Amino acid sequence: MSLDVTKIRGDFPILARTVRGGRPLVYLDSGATAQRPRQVLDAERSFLEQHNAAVHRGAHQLAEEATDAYESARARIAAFVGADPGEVVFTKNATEGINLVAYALSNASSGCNAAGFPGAERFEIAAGDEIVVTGLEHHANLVPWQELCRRTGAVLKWFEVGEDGRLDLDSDPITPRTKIVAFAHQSNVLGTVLPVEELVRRARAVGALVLLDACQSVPHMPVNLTELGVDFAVFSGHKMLGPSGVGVLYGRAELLAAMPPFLTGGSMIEMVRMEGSTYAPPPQRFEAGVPMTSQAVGLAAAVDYLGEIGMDVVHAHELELTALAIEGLSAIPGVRILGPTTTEDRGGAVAFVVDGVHAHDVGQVLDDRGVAIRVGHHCAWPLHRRFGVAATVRASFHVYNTPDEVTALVQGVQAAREFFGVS
Amino acid sequence: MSLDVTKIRGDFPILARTVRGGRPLVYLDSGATAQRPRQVLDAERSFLEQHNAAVHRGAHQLAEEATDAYESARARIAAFVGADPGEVVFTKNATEGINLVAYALSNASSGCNAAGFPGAERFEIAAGDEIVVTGLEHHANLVPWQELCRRTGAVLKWFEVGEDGRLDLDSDPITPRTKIVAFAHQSNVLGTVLPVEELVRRARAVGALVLLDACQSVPHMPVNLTELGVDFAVFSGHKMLGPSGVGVLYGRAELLAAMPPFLTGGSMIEMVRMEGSTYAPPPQRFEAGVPMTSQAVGLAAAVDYLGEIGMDVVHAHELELTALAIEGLSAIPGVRILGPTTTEDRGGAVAFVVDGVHAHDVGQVLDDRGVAIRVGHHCAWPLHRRFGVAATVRASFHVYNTPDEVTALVQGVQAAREFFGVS
Amino acid sequence: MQLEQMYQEIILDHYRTPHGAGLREPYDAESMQINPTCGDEITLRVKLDGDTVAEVSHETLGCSISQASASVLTDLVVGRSVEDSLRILGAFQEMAQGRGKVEPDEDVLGDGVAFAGVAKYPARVKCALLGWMAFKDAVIRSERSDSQEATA
Amino acid sequence: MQLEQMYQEIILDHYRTPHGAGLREPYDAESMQINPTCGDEITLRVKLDGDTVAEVSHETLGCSISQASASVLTDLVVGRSVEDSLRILGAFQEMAQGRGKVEPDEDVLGDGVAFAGVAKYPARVKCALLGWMAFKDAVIRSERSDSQEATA
Ligand SMILES: Cc1ncc(COP(=O)(O)O)c(C=O)c1O
Ligand SMILES: Cc1ncc(COP(=O)(O)O)c(C=O)c1O
Repeated sequence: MSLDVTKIRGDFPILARTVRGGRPLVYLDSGATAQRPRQVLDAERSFLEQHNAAVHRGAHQLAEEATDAYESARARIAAFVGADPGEVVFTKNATEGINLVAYALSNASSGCNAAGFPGAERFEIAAGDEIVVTGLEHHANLVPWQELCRRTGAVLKWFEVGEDGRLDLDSDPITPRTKIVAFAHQSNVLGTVLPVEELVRRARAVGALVLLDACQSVPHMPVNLTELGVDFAVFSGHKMLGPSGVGVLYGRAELLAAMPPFLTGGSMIEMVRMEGSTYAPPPQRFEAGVPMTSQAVGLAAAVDYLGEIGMDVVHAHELELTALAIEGLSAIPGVRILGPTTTEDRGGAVAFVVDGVHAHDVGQVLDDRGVAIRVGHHCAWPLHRRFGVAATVRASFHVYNTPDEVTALVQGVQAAREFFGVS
Repeated sequence: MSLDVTKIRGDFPILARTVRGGRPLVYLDSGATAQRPRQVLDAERSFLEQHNAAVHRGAHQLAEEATDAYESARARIAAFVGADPGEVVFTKNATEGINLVAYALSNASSGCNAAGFPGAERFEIAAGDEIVVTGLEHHANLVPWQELCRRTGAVLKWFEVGEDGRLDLDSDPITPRTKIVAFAHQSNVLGTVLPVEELVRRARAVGALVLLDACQSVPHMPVNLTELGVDFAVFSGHKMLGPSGVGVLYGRAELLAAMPPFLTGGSMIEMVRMEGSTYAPPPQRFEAGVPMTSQAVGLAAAVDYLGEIGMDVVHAHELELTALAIEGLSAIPGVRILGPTTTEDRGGAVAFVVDGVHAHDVGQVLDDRGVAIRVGHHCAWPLHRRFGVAATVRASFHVYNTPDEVTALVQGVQAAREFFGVS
Repeated sequence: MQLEQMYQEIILDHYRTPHGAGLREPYDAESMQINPTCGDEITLRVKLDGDTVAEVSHETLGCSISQASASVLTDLVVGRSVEDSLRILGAFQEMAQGRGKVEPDEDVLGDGVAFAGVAKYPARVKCALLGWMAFKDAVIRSERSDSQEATA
Repeated sequence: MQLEQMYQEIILDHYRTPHGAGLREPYDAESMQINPTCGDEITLRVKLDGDTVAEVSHETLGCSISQASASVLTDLVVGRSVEDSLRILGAFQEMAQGRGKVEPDEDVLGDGVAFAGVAKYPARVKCALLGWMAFKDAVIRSERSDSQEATA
């Protein structure tokens, strides 16, 4: 049930290093990118030293082994999120996954591209159609939709965020013209977990598609995409102890089968002539070119690692740290936490401002003490504007963090107030 | 001048393994994907064990170090191909790079997207405009243009390939309506090196853009993109002893500055509001989301490794092997080599057919002897049709291959003829 | 040598003198299948006599495995009921995709058991199945046109 | 402690009582600059008197470094010729981007030398330069509108 953090920390080589003249590294920036255990590094390296070859292309033994490793990775990652292997498309990151769906919509609308995919009209989007997001999205789940609107004349609408950092469900902009509702499972700034079930229900009621940005949930809690009933979901390897350069687009099998391609080129074709081409079934249709083979293998090792600990245990551990951080930070005068101040429907990202000390300056004092957090708008600029601040300090946790590290954070914030003379 | 292959082979752990019941691995499939030296594996691992963090986002020490490593990688890779760091965009593979340019063209044409980029009209493309490729392109440099034509009503035209595997320059389809001329520097099947200078001249004469698919040249010969005078070029890390999951789009600085974005999301923005966004200057504008950080670091190590050997030495070595292969294979009755049979304007890919034995069957016999080659259309299906064959056998070389391995190839092809009773 | 495991004599025999080779008229349905990784093609025709597979003919541009497989297929299904032939197809497919771990039933598969060795080479499984996929598709098409006639 | 290297007393003083803070009228040109990584903003106005920088005023929403830098900038350029002020800007930028390896000239940079410590923190260099970029942009704008008047 509980977790042996000391043992886990031993798996992460980088946590043994020191920064800024000998201070132990306190890494509280896993919301940006997580660190990797030896098990993941070893899996990738042993693949590269033993089995590396182009997948799905060669007939020699290495090519067979590489293909097996790649497809086994797909199957294990699919199982980790309750999906079928055929529903998992490898992308370079979550951002590409969202762009893929956004471009597939405009590609389906530029007529002939959809030819040959029965059901592709499901993706057609016309001027005046609507796309719904929320006011707390990461830029990755906002800008691609703005650009889709530019390309097609569709209109972007959004749920507002309440003062408590929860979605204002009364601001619901969903109408019968809504084509897709795209939202974060968990805010990367506030930690808020969104009411997926309710949002899916409302989208379904008007026949809209649903895309879940699971970047901050899949790495931190048990997630079963099939049970959540969403149509698409994305997440990134580097936030879940896996490699950079690999992410996942999940799509319900029947939707992927009907969806026109996005990136085109080798390995995604059925037949190519100079005059025109036809395309392979999913997931291949969406994986053009030589893929991130060793990275997929590394991500599967990360999933194995997390699965062995148990995602419920991971989540409980992070919520424990979150509770400590909220408690410690709230006790400091002039510190204001943005977002929920209980652990209910919440994950382990804690963003705050310190009256009279700019986030950058807080971050600098923390960095000087070896505490690595993130400052700025965390790629959620509209959300920061909504709260009337340019920048916040954000601490975020993963399986390797300890209560002592939370204490170091809290003490560092106090030190920042003292240094800038606001205490 | 000459190259110590034994020493080099010692750097590649995978070359020490055996296949198919104890046979030494003879890896002649580097045209599909190359193997990686310890130096590349170590560079990536030490980055991950010491400096891993999100780049361009954090203010803590690890984030600084990671950003430095990433940008230093960009600078070294740029220098390797005679470019400025600001002209190097990291993509997941070459395929993404070509798609990026193809989508930028249609994005520039969907009006408002170009707003704010002076000179973006350079990229606008209209129905009836023309795109020129060649008959020997890899699917990666064909299908994205077919799809661009579908989206915009532009028309695809191409240079024909002669019986000798050279471009038929008399079949020139370039007209004043040509927007872009896209072609391979070196054919991945025939080994033919295309006359870049002449093609650039013809494109310039009508004001067309030029995109060079340098996937098979940059890994194997000295290439200076600035001197070649092309507008865009792409190549992939995994074919040049570097990691999978990373590629490069080169673009002339002034063109990248004027080009609208493709993938959108975090880290490529200037300012984001719910109502709309503006974008960062290149190369950031084209690198949405958390990038392939450790992969860029690995690719820079590969470039250092190749640079230390010297690309002229690498090229000379590969041509020596190519000459041996052409000689040995030509001596076998019933073997027909597709493409140039001298080493003039040619690189180290040798494709052939064996009368009476299908390529798959030749490949199987070779595999049984530990010789890994590729069979099929090698993602150049139209080229195979042009030569009236469904599939060829392709051997391709890199710096670690030896004359003995070429002998093993030749003997294996003879064995295949014997096995199938055609000798 | 492992090669002989894949290229058993039976396979080489069928490859050298393939049964059903050459497209024939008349036929009820035709299917063209292609292997996207290597470009191999098969065109296969089926003629039914009531519920019985009366004739199979094919033109195969492909490797020894795909040609031999189409030949064995012809032997195995001609004269059988459609239902039986699809059962045989299922058994063949199970063996071919079984990675060498599925014990084939010679009573059902006849010469087809020779392809058990191919199952150990994942890249060749598609070659072995190419003709069978064409057969399945052709049967489905002929049934579809049947039912169209029935409702017409 | 390394902190004091970055946050020298001079910087903290300017931060607490910034010179030129608060936008003033009249002015010849205004520039708004933003730091895309953290969202900090500065609006800066320049009033020229012939070839001399007569007044600089600014409103800075940002960290101590960006505020102090705008304050120091005001001190350094007001009363100088445009040419001089751009030379100072060049020296400041060189120091700020010098990774702590460029020895600053106190005669040119005055209180600006205090920012030498910031140069060791690449992520903060943009903060130190934000005001200077706004100043440069404003000067360019005022010259542009000048020449428009001249040609009008
Ligand atoms: C000539 C050529 N172009 C493009 C590509 C595509 O490269 P990638 O699959 O790495 O995107 C390849 C390799 O597969 C190639 O050989
Ligand atoms: C909620 C959320 N969505 C999307 C992203 C984008 O992920 P990536 O940059 O890996 O594509 C992130 C992380 O940066 C995130 O936290």
